[in-house]
Amino acid sequence: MNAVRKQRLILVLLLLLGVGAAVTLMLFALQENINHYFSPAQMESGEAPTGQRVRGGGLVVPGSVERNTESLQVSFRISDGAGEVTVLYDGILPDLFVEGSGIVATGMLNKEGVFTASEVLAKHDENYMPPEVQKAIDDAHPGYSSPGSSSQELQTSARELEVQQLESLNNGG
Amino acid sequence: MMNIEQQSMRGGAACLALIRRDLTLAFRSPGQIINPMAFFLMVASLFPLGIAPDKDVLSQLAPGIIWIGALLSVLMSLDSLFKSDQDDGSLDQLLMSPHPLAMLVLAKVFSHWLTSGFCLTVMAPLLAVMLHLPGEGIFPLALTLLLGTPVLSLAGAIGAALTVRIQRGGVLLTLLSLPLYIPVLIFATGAVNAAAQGLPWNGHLLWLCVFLLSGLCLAPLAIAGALRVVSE
Amino acid sequence: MMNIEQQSMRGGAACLALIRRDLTLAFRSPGQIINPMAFFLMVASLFPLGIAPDKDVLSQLAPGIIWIGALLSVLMSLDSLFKSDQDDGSLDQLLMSPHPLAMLVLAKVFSHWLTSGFCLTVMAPLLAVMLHLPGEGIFPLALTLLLGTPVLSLAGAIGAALTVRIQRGGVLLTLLSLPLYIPVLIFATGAVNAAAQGLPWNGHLLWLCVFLLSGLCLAPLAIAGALRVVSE
Amino acid sequence: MLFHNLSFQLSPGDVLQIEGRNGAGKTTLLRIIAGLSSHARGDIFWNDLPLSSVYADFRLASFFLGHKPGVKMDLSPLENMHWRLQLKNIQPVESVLFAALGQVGLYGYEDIPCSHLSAGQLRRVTFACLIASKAKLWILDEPFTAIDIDGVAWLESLIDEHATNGGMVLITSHQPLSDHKGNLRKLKLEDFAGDALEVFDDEY
Amino acid sequence: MLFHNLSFQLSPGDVLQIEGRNGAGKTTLLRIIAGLSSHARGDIFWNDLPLSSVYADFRLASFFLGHKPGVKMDLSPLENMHWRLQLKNIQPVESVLFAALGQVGLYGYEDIPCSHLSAGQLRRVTFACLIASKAKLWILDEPFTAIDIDGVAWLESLIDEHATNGGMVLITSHQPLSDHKGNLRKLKLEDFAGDALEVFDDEY
Amino acid sequence: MMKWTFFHKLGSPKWFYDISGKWLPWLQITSLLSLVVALIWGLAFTPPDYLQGNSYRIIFIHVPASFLAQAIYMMMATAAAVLLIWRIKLADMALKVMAPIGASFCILSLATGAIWGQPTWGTWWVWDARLTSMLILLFLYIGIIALRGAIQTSEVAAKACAILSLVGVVNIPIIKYSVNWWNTLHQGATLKLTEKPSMAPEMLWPLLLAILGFYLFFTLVMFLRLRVEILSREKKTRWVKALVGE
Ligand code: HEM
Ligand SMILES: Nc1ncnc2c1ncn2[C@@H]1O[C@H](COP(=O)(O)OP(=O)(O)OP(=O)(O)O)[C@@H](O)[C@H]1O
Ligand SMILES: Nc1ncnc2c1ncn2[C@@H]1O[C@H](COP(=O)(O)OP(=O)(O)OP(=O)(O)O)[C@@H](O)[C@H]1O
Ligand SMILES: [Mg+2]
Ligand SMILES: [Mg+2]
Repeated sequence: MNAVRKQRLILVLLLLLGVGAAVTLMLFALQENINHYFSPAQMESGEAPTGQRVRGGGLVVPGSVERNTESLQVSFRISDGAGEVTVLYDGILPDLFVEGSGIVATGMLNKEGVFTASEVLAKHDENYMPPEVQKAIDDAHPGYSSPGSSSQELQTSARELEVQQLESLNNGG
Repeated sequence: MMNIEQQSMRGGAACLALIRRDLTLAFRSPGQIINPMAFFLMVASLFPLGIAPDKDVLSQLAPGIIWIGALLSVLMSLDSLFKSDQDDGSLDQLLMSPHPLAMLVLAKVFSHWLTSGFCLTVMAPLLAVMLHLPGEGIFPLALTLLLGTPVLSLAGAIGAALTVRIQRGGVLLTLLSLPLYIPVLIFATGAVNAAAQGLPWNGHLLWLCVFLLSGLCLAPLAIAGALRVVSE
Repeated sequence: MMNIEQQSMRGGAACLALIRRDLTLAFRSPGQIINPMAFFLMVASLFPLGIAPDKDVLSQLAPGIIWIGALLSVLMSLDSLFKSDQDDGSLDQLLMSPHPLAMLVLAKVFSHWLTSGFCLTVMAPLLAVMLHLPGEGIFPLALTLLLGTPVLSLAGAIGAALTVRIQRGGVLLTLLSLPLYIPVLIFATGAVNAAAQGLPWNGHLLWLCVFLLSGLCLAPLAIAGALRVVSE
Repeated sequence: MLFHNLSFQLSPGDVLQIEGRNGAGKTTLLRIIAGLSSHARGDIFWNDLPLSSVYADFRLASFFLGHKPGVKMDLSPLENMHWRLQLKNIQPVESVLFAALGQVGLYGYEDIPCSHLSAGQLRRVTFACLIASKAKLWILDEPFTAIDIDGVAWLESLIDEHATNGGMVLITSHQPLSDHKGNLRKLKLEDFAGDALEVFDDEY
Repeated sequence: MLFHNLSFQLSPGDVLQIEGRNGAGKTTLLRIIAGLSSHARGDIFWNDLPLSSVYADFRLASFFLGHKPGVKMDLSPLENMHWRLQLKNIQPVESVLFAALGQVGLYGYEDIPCSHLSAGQLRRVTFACLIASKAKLWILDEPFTAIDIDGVAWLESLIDEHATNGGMVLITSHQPLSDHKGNLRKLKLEDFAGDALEVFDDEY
Repeated sequence: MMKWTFFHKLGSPKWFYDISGKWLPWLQITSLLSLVVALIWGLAFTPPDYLQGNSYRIIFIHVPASFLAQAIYMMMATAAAVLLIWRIKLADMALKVMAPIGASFCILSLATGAIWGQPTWGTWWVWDARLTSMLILLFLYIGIIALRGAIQTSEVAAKACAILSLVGVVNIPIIKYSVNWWNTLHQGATLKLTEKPSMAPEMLWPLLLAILGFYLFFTLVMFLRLRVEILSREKKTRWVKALVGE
């Protein structure tokens, strides 16, 4: 083989090797939780670090919202079906914040397991439907999770939880 | 006159010669090595001046400030990476070399990194202490810089190659490089912040490794292509 | 051949021609005007990325970030102020002009300011909103930029003149200029911070005026001297 | 379109001088041939193979000297020769380098930074590289620029010698080349001229 | 020390060619005279006054053409002439500019950016400035660089004419200047040579 | 390179000019029609969302704009590859005219997203992965436009921009999959290729129509710009002179 060709071949092989290694590493990297998002269950079980700025999210437990009459302070509980944690927040809540809706909060967890949020954002999933359809689904299929909803467990379990809670509310009332 | 078939290709020797040349040049006008470091130091000290000099706030901002300082410092030194070669005609000689251009530019980028990113990495712990970064954050900071600054050099070199013929290309270079720099910045500061808070940070680190590897493989090709195209 | 004694000196015309030339150059490669602005925008958006993106913190840091962004942006565009002239030999022609060099460089600095500092001033309010600067701070911010950026151009031009013969002078320029920039930065951010908090800020503003006036008077002499000395 | 229908062939021993007024396209032509510019249509062959497929071989065997010297100002002539030759796949040998530097009249300047050399001396450094490079094809764009009278005569004899040894030279120059060995051919670009204000549209 | 004990005088109508091998110090000498370099001891007089006291007058009446063209690549030849002349205290008049550009053979290139010009055309732009500048003293450092044969002849006649009209020319060139009017003097720098490796130590 | 002559003919500006001239009226009608119908349908006649109420209606602009911003970048990258491999002039012209259009859609997506974010999330902007990568896309667009402006020789500018476009492609999968890879505030995909969309049909249809309308509108704008570009670049050729002379 011509010397020039040989050199080129070696380089191409090296390149393929490098790209392969990069892709492998990326597959590993995708497994990691990099934005320090902890579910209420993780917070409850002590998996989440205390005294650090972390993110957490879940579904607002209906009936848990307590507003302070003098200030903007509010406390509520969030849940992912497997665990619950109390959240304290001082500020204006987003419009979509209603009992039963999903939120994402940034803040700190203290030793007592209370999450003091500095920011509360409303999260919603990828489902869009008219209210009457939603109601019909709920009525027809208790425990229903919308067709093909995402793999994110939070959302699926959240939906289940919401339905359960709706039921329990109904039963109680 | 030797027959080409019989000649062996000394690509490695050419790369070494290029690295040696660039390092000699850097050491001959010592400003080149000291300057990025001094710039780094100054950016880091501008912030406490321009922003409230509160110790707690500062220690929270520290990873960001240091990384932004490093980023800008690398960016500024990148401007002349190929332009100085273009100005004196060495670039034409590089392009006329029988060795693969991608290999040669990789050598050039490496020596650029040695004189900028590497020095910054060595210096960073000092700044970290100056800016009250918590002790746990210092090692991760150095590590992210070690993995991240080569990516900055590689990605920036693409921009430098594209702007080599442009008169006042410095700012355009910034514009072209920043999109590629932002992910590095985010993951690196993410890692340091996580580490400073005692959270796991290997996810960020893995991403930086991915960037580095893919940069090492793909950037030289883009740089070489850009140089060939732009040299008219 | 005209007799020299009879000729009137058209210094003003020469300055105008120089300004016109530099502005034409700037407009011809439109990047030159857009780029500092884009750089400014990017620096301003790097911070939220690198630093905790908390709204309250951000609004406190906003004046500092914007001013540091403007400072770096001016600094980066200064590098080529005289170097581009040196590279193509125009600088020799400038030095060979019968008009006072100080006047000519003032013209050059003015057109530099028009294409950098002035544009930044116009753009700053937008960034201020992006970074959640309280409304009361916006006018003072623009005013300090209007008064401060010419000082940055003037002071930086001294450094640019001193480093004009140095190959990779960009970073050295930074080193030389920053000491002169720091007072401007401190007073300007001080003014904006004070205004944002509803405190009086005319003291800071007066200092900025002092800097500007003394810069206008003294810097051209220093720049002209530096150019004469450095051009061997 | 600067020129069209231009075609020529170089064989070992040939010296081809490309002539033309200022702006005729000499530099452009040389840069296209050297592969430094691609604003042209047409084919270039090297050893009967299309150039684009054997660029590395071509570059290995050729040397390009342009308007700019390609020399680092902060390095000494010796150091400059080092990297230039390594890039050309040649292992620099000290004695060869010194011989080449002596030949171009830079004896005693080996270790002075090139920024302290005069315009002519700077160009002589590249000639030293040229000599030491052992390239087969020399592509020289106005090599006589800034060279003094003795230097011009020496350079002419160098080119002659190279051709006699089976090398090829492609040269542009405004000075008439003296043709001692009868291997000089001339190519007048004006004969192939297109409209100079419209550039690079057609094949050459 | 490049040269010492060197002294000469120029009167209207004189053309002084400074000769010397590469590195003899021609460029250095011209830059010293133009006031662009001050690494020398000795006195220069302009109209019998020490140069340092009448720099403005001297600059008003002289034109320096160095190795670099002093032309902005992004501007057209016409625009370049504009600012160059204004700097020289001359009000540019369109017709004069066009005439000068025509004289140097750049007719039709007035509005093309200079970055699109060839090496020789670029130098011709500075000659257009030279012509339009009406300077008395011309300081030309290797003006023939990159100029084609016709151009060289034209430039020689231009210099001749300038001298005949009472101008003064200080020129360095490796090409022998043809002396039509008998006003050419030559100055061999070798005659005043110091040791070229040690620079600028003594008066010249 | 004989086998590519057919391909080159496809990329000939004159051929494109003729064909696009025929398509223009159709494009005008269909894009206008679908856009108007989709927007009126979406904004006025679809039912409100069970959770978001009426604020979700901005979806009919946000989603098509977001899709297009990315799609145009991919088209630019394709054009760039074509330009670099086959040196087809038309690819460069397309590259040039698409960049500003793509940037506009990108700005539109960012703006509508920010407007939408205020009522739903409670903030205009968060630095989450989807949003940040979208901002990077905008920077890439700006960079490409600026680079073209800065290089004077058009052929060089073309290839330089092509390389830059190719480099930036890494960003596209990041935008696309950021919501799956990282737990972001931005929702996941509603429209899925492999599964049934998680959207009620009476909302889905106007959305699909809006997407179609945006694509048609983009094609229309691109064709118009491309035709102008072709004329200005080919103004020296015989066919353009003949065309203009008419
Ligand atoms: C500035 C903020 C925002 C940006 C930059 C942004 C960006 C994007 C992008 C790039 C896409 C295309 C995703 C893809 O190709 O798969 C997209 C889709 C979408 N966005 Fe946003 N978005 C923003 C805010 C929002 C908000 C506030 C909402 C509503 C809560 C929203 C709802 C959607 C929906 C429903 C889709 C369609 C998802 C799909 O079917 O793939 N976006 N957005
Ligand atoms: N900046 C410098 N520092 C020190 N020495 C220098 C410097 N520039 C030039 N020299 C030395 O001065 C001498 C004269 O240089 P100069 O450029 O004046 O020569 P020249 O006569 O113009 O030569 P040429 O014909 O090659 O242009 C050279 O030997 C060179 O080594
Ligand atoms: N970058 C460019 N873009 C467009 N046109 C150019 C460019 N560079 C050169 N030209 C044009 O190409 C023509 C040939 O230029 P070239 O440099 O090849 O001439 P040359 O024969 O080398 O002239 P010289 O003897 O002056 O060196 C010139 O007329 C010039 O206007
Ligand atoms: Mg030429
Ligand atoms: Mg000289």
